[in-house]
Amino acid sequence: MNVTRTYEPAAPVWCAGCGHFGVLNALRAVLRDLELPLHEVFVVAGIGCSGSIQNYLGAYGYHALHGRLLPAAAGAALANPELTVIGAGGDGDGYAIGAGHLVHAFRRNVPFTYLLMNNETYGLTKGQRSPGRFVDRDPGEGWVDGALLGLGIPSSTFVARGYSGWPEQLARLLRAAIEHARSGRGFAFLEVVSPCVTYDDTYSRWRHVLHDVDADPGWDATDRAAAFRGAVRLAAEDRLPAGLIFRAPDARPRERPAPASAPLEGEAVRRRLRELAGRYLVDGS
Amino acid sequence: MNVTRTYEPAAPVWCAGCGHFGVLNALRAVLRDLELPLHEVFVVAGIGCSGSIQNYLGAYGYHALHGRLLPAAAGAALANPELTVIGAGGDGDGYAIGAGHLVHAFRRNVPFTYLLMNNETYGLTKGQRSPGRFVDRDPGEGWVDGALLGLGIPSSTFVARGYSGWPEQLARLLRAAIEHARSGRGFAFLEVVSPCVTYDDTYSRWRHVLHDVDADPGWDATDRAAAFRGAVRLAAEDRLPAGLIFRAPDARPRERPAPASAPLEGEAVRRRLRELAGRYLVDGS
Amino acid sequence: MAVAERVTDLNVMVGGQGGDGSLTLVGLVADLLGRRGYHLYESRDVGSRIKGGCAAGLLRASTVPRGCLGDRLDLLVAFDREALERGAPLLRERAWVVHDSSDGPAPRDALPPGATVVEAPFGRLAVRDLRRDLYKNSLAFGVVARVLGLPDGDAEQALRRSLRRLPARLVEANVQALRRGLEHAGEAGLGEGDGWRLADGEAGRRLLLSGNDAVALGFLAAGGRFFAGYPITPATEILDRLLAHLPAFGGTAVQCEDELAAVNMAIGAALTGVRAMTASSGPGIALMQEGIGQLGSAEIGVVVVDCQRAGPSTGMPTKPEQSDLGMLVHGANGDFPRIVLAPADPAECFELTALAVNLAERLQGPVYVALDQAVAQDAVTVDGIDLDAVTVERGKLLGEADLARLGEYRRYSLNGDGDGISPWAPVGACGGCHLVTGNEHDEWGRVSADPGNRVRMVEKRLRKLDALLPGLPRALRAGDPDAEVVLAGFGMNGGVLLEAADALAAAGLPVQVLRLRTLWPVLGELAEAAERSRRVYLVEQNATGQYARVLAGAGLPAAGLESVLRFDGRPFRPAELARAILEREEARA
Amino acid sequence: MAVAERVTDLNVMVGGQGGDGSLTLVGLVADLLGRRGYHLYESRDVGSRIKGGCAAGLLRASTVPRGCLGDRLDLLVAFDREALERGAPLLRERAWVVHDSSDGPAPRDALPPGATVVEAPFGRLAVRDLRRDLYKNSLAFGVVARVLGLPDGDAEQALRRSLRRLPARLVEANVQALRRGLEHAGEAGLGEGDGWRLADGEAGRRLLLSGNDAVALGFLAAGGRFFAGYPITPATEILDRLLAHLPAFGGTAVQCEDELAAVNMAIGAALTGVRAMTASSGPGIALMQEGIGQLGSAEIGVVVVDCQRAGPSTGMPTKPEQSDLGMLVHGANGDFPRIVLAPADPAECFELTALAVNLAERLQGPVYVALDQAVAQDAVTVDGIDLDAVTVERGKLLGEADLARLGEYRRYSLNGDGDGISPWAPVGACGGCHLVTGNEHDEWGRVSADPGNRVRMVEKRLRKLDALLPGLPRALRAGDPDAEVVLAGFGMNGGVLLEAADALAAAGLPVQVLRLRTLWPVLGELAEAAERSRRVYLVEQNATGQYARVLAGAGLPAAGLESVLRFDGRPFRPAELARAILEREEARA
Ligand SMILES: Cc1ncc(C[n+]2csc(CCOP(=O)(O)OP(=O)(O)O)c2C)c(N)n1
Ligand SMILES: Cc1ncc(C[n+]2csc(CCOP(=O)(O)OP(=O)(O)O)c2C)c(N)n1
Ligand code: SF4
Ligand code: SF4
Ligand SMILES: [Mg+2]
Ligand SMILES: [Mg+2]
Repeated sequence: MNVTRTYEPAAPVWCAGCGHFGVLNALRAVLRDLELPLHEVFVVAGIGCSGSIQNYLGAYGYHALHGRLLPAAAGAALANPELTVIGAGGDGDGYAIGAGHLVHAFRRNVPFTYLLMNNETYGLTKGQRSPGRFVDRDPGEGWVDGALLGLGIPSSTFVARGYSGWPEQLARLLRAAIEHARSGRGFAFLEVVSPCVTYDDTYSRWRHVLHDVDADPGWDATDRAAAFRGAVRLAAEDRLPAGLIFRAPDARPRERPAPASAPLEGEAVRRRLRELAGRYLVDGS
Repeated sequence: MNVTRTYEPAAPVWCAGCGHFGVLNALRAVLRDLELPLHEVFVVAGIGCSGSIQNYLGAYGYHALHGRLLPAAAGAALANPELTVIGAGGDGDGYAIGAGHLVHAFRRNVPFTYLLMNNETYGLTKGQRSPGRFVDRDPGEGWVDGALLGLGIPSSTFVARGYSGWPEQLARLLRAAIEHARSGRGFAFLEVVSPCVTYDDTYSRWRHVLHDVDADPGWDATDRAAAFRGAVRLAAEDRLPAGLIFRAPDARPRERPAPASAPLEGEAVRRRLRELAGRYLVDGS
Repeated sequence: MAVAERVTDLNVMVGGQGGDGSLTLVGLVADLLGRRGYHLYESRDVGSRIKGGCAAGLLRASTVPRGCLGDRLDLLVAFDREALERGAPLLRERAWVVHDSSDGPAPRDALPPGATVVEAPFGRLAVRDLRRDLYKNSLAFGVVARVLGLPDGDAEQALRRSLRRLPARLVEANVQALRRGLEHAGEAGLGEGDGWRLADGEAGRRLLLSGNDAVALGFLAAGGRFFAGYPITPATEILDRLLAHLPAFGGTAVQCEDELAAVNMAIGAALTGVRAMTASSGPGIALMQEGIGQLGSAEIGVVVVDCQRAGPSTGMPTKPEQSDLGMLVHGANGDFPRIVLAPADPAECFELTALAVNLAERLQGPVYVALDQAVAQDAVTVDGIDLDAVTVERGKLLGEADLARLGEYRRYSLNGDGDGISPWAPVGACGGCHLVTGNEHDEWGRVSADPGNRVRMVEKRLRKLDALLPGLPRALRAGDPDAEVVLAGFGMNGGVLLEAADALAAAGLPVQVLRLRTLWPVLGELAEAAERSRRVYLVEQNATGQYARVLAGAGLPAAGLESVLRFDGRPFRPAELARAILEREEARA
Repeated sequence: MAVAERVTDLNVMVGGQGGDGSLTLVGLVADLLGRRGYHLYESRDVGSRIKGGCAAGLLRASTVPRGCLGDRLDLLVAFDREALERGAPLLRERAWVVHDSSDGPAPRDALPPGATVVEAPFGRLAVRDLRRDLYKNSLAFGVVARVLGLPDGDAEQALRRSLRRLPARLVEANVQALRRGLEHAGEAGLGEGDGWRLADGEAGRRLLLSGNDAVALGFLAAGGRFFAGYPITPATEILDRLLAHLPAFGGTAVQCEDELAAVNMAIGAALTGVRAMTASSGPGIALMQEGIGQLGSAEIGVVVVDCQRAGPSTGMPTKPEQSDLGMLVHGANGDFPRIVLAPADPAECFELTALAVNLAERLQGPVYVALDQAVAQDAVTVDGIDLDAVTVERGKLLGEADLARLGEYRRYSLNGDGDGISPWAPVGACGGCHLVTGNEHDEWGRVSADPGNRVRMVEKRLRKLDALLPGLPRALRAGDPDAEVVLAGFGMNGGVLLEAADALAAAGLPVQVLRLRTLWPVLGELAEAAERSRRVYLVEQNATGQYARVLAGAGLPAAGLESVLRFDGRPFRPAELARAILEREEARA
């Protein structure tokens, strides 16, 4: 283990009471529990208040472009499957500008974890409504529910929602998500309700909005359609499911190439190159 | 009615047998049946083989950027609610590069029709797989099912699938979609299975894949969760629902401003401007 | 206490941690001085985070209008050590310093010997006596009001005005804090009527607004009725304002899912004949490049506002820069015409945005309004806004009656007036059905790759700019018209140039000032100035002299043009710029 | 029949409707002549649709290598009237025309009087006797083989080779068609061994590949192991090839959901130390601009291939242009360093792509490889590809052992070797943990807006290019080194310049040829040439002289530089270019 001195994790720049602290605490706890060496952890963050979480851990951190953390994280996970890649960003980042990539992250099911820190607002740009807003939403604007969206992509394998006010469940879900991804089963989506105390302080409301499905014996998290029906029913009562909403029972670890350890040169590479070039020979077969 | 001579609708550039002909025929038939004056119809097309359909009608046509027909169509529909706006594009256009806008079209529910001509391939760029591929899909790639996706956006109001090989149902669905949008109820999504005979000729297969839900008395198109369950069950048998999959029973026509008829100048405008400027007065209120 | 000093040009800085109210305190001072007829220039120096981090409000109040911050601070209110350290180097000899001594007194050696320091543990007092840190602003305001030499009653009124939307309980608590502050000032020997003797301001009904506010107003005034945007610093206020105000004008503003949606929604709206605009900053404008090329190719008029910030990429979101110029002038694939305007203050933001709306429809193409963070977000007093000067010019728009008179209608007609601009019918007009496409097309709008048609269409599109040249805003000139040295610039440097010119003249170097307002197409004003003078200094807020490069690319001989660049995220102060010029001139002498 | 003519440089065009097999027929001729040692240049003239529309295959086969199509056609195979009309003006006096007379005979007056015309109702015969329109190609091939003067057996072998993957039944049907074609030729008086007498070619084991094929190979050879792309004409083949071939090298290629995903996936991969590339054409590159700025700001090395097509916007997807240069050089917000290379043929596509992979990691920033549709998609024979010349240079990459030796590691260290390039650790390396961001940052990668740090970081980034200058590919020179007139260009005009120079020399105007290979940074080769010569003609495939503008922006004096522009979607033929130059020179004389 190298003892090179690297950057000092910074102190969070968040407002006191910001929900994002809960996410950070859970992440710290789970990384500690899993005993992952920090240099094998890669946190890919979005742009937003949420998008500074990578600075507080001491691992490798990348501050992606706004809305592009998913392709960046997928690129890293595909390039080096040994890494524990954790995407983390806001609801503006993931549900607005990043919605297309979210669809395809579910579809492609590349194994990494995505923590979507949903404070229902654009924190860093000072409190505009986000499409992820559920509490006090404008019916004329509709809303995006990442869990329902995930269920609606047939190849999704892990869909969960936590709440920064429920730290114990949150840590459990996060650990399950990271393990799902690390085992190669696929993309693990964990939305965390993480209120913005400055622009949209909804803390007092969530206890009543969230229904803990982990504690609900009637919730079958192995049945996509049942989970969907459960969520639709809750929504009709202005409520949302929290907990492990769905985990595909048939998700299997999948072998993937590891470009990061592929040889760049050498005889074998040469041979393959020559063979390939040979296909263009004018008088070749 | 002006009798100004305008452009001559072109002859389709599609390969003989292309599924897109079925879509064009349905569109022609429905526009004729609805007796809409052509100058009130605005067809916003994508880029792709599909994205030439606007050239064959004689109405107003816009060839949007690849993947951007949805925002362009929404902009037109919001600017002039009198228009009958019909978006039409491919599966590459709508499910790959345009997926983010599709999520938000469902969410925002701006009233216009979207015909997604799904040939499961990138026709114009010569046959790459598209994320909309269902038949012969690569399980490692997953797939996007626009109907399931639409059901997964809580504020969606109209989700249907037709097949260019079933012209009668297709015309019926298209008419229902256009009427849904024209009545101001919202965004009407109609995926049309429209095989590409040149790069992915699946014609022989669809009869067995599609389940006609319009003819299925057990299908409740007013129940989002039931429709979802139905589609998930069909998918488990490698089948897809065709017909009116879901129409929100509570979708109501919504009043919207009409920027296209808002005055640009005049005394009333002046007054409002003066009032607005007054708010910045240093010694104002 | 010091003898009352007469002031006509006041520079105030209030600094602390982000979110602790420094900006509110500056607002109170601005309100007081604005009502006395002072011209105001308000700015912020903040980080890209919501709370914490050093954050300062800056105010210049002067009896004559000044388009920028001044050189030296007259009053520094520092809520913490960092603010003190940042403000200290700018203090003038006889400045006042109001310092929050909660963490100890200010170290005097960093301050000018002639400065008067008032210490008070505002933060501690606020928490101890009033139970909330935020009250420290009202406390400090008491001291500041005394330094300004204003009647205590005026201060209380100002405070009440600023809090009028809060519950009475909170208002009274703040007023109580203000009174404690006044008391404290008294204890420190600063009685009512002590402090400065403020000169009379200029009477006048002025507006205090930011460039972004003015862009929104200009758009509304010019009949803009559709706006699509996505939040981004420092352009967000345009979206905010138009979301609030467009409905009253029968229009619609949309907060989109991203910038791609924004520009493409604007396209959809513009096609129906609704005047449309979008706004963003560098990263968002980069995303819009494909859409902007579409405006060029398909000939669709949309206004695109770029509130530039320090780049590259996410860069420094709250800091000004003028470093998107290469992208605005040369960005997107292929060749197409575009216009880039650069306003320098809110009055011009209003005027040029309104003009841009007209130009976009006349050009049938993209018209950029290029602000920078300072122009966009600094709030400046303007002497009213001239609604009468705004006209609605729709270019070659065809109504249904016009179409009825035509035998046939071709959207991209080549045989127009020779200016390349084809008459256009909005979608929905009876008799105007046509095809619009960003592919190369024939006159009817049908996709075509015919080589002859291609050449005609490219030339037609490029020719369009010529017809619009006469209507493009010319550079403004000031300073000594016969001077051999020209000081040129645009945007945030507008006011700085003028004041630096005064300073240079005073130092024996008369200069001519040329403030550009049309950046593209290049109007040749700088080339002309370069020809007639010994040297042109082109001041830009970027690292590579992007606009100098644009000019050279357009054929301006490089000889005689010298770039003066700044890219540390801070605006030039006039004296800094004057000094830089003097040094260069001396080095050459 | 005409007396056998000896040919050394053959230009063939086969035209019909898209999808009817013209390109297959050209491929057969190419195969036959390639095996005889001819150098080949194969091109397509097609529309952006799958079937229908005029589509032509073009082939030049010559005994010496030629990097472009020739001036005149020796053989035109026209399956319809449109193809005949397109090809006729290019026919040389003694050309052969093979015409499908299904819809009537060719009108002779459009053809040169000396041309020999072979008429046959190929389409009708194919449908009548063989029940499929596509057989007309094999029919026509019979006639063509006789025109070429080749043994019938060779033709049959070539046909069998090209169809080897089809079911035997289809192969035999085609062979039958070929035989019918040979018979028909015989009936028309063209027996075996009649037609041309082909000169011997040059022996050698050559590859026939397109620029896109070569880009993919170059990437693989340089150790590129991650590719992310999205289909777009004319760049799609790079994606196709790498999807097919990367797995065998342990790498991964991804067909992304869009270009934004493509560039950002490449970023994610590159951060882990995997050599990464993306490719697109103008519209997609426009979408990538924000990501490319991120490469500049966060210092991430990724290769970006732009296969340029006619713009603006969607433009003409299948037509070549060099009109993204302004975007490549000046696009995206803010100031950051980048490199733009421009290969002119497949051999160079291989070489420069491999180099770009090294440069990207050495620069830690974006390196563009700028092709155009012609360079990207035209297939050309090259004399093998030099795998030995490819080295893997990883710049200041740190391994874990290196990191272990360091006391501390700062990703954006300023105190490196003074070249602005900081040593970098790939994500995953023990001891190298760091933060990467596109915001302005300090040495550790922590977000910072400190003005002093800002200036240091901007300057550090811009300085990086200097260190790489010596390794950038220099211009290639040809022609008369003492000539007073210089013919300069790049990309698709590479071969044309050489041949036009020969023509000009023959016409009494000796010229020097300068073919640029590094477009940015500007290496000064053109400036030098301009200084030493009377006039430089810079040939570009765009409407506004984009590269001339780039050069002027970089300080090249405009005097003496003249743009020769073409933007109709067609390549220059050598004689056309020579004529254009002669006219200009004469106009000045
Ligand atoms: C392309 C682009 N558009 C817009 C922005 C401005 N921007 C910065 S953060 C942000 C949204 C923040 O909201 P969210 O993702 O929910 O994060 P939060 O701050 O709420 O944690 C936006 C729009 C940007 N940086 N880049
Ligand atoms: C930004 C951008 N990327 C890529 C392309 C190239 N392109 C043209 S059509 C197309 C996809 C066509 O597939 P689809 O949308 O399914 O339509 P189809 O041809 O199958 O009807 C693509 C990728 C483009 N025009 N613009
Ligand atoms: S503004 Fe909201 S989201 Fe941002 S740090 Fe503060 S509380 Fe958290
Ligand atoms: S390629 Fe496929 S999608 Fe395109 S026109 Fe032909 S059959 Fe239709
Ligand atoms: Mg948020
Ligand atoms: Mg398709």
